[in-house]
Amino acid sequence: MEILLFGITREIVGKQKLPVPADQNITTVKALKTWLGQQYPAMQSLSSLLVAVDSEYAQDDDVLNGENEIALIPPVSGG
Amino acid sequence: MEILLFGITREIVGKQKLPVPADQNITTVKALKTWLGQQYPAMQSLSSLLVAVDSEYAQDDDVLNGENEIALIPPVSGG
Amino acid sequence: MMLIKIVEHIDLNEAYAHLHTPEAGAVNLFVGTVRNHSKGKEVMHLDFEAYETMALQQMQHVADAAQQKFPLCKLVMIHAVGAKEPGEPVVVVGVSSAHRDASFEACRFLIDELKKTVPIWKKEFYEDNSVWVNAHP
Amino acid sequence: MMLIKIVEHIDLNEAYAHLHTPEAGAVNLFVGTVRNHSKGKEVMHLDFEAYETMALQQMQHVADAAQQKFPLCKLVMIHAVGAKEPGEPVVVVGVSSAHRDASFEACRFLIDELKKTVPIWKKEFYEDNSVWVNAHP
Repeated sequence: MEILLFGITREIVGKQKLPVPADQNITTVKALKTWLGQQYPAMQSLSSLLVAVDSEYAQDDDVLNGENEIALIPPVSGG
Repeated sequence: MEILLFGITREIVGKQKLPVPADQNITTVKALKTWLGQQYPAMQSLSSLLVAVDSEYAQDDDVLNGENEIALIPPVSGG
Repeated sequence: MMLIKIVEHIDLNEAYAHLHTPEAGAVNLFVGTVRNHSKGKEVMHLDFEAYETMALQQMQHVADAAQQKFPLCKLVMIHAVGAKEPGEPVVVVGVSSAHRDASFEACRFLIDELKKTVPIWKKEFYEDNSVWVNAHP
Repeated sequence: MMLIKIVEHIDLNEAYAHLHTPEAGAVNLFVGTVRNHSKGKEVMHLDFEAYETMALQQMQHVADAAQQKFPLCKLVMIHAVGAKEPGEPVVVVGVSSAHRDASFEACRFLIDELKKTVPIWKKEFYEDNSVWVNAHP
């Protein structure tokens, strides 16, 4: 599984795509956020951190799999 | 004294400027309106009829004299 | 700061160019255009007539009031006169401001007040007759 | 009916041309521009980044919601990405409608919702540092 990164999350991680090791056994949005917070403590200080699955905002309980496009959405500031 | 006419008042009177005969002794906005209503009954059917003196809306009691620019303002519909 | 005028033809770019300033974060523009229908009848064309000196003075009053009421950077009010076809712009009002709240509220204020007080008259021409808009109850 | 896109440079004329229709009597356009000051600091330039596929999809959701809520003729949402200087437009949203009430309300709705949900990020560059806007509490 690979996570698309944008804005400040791209800078925190230092690349545009973050591979999630299969042995982490991450299957939900919530589990992904917990793992990210451990790997990259700077993510915990953001105002918010959402996850998008196939271009739609996902809920904590939503299931993740390798077939969808998954992205981190830090606080938006367009407009 | 001469009154500038616009829009439907110009069409009712049939000209762009209406001379007010001096012998009518019209000295206020109210007197002007009364005289106009008698001369041109069609003016009485308008939604409103205001008088402007030197490009500002005038009140019924305001005094008119030949030194100011006087105009009839039928209901506006710009914008 | 303020661009206020009466013209034959509206130029949206002129309006936007006037409002443009690096101090502003928000620009709101309202354009009033000729509708092809009015009260169920097809409008062939329209004619706008202004009492120009008074219209400019009243537009200035509206602009001054907006300037007092809202924190604005720049302001524009342009009204067209003469013959107009359906679709053509007849008025553009707009403002620029630091934030968007003021831009929406001030722009709305400008067009609402313009419609109430500025001596400009619209005649609509239908297939079989013509009417001075608002003239009668 | 709807023009929704992400571009390098905003073209106001394209937005207005899209909204133009003889059915409409009112056009409202909001342009968001780069301010030269933010929280008391001078902004040298900005950089806008979009998650483009998602941003377009979320803009479409906002447009659909506006279309449901208000009686609109046409609608436009254009956001710019890349490096921007103070004064440059970064977003334009707008609608045309029969009457002005709907045009103001719908245009306001478009920009408010866009700012809440569309995945686009702004980085402000000051003389001595840079900040992703809104990122931290």
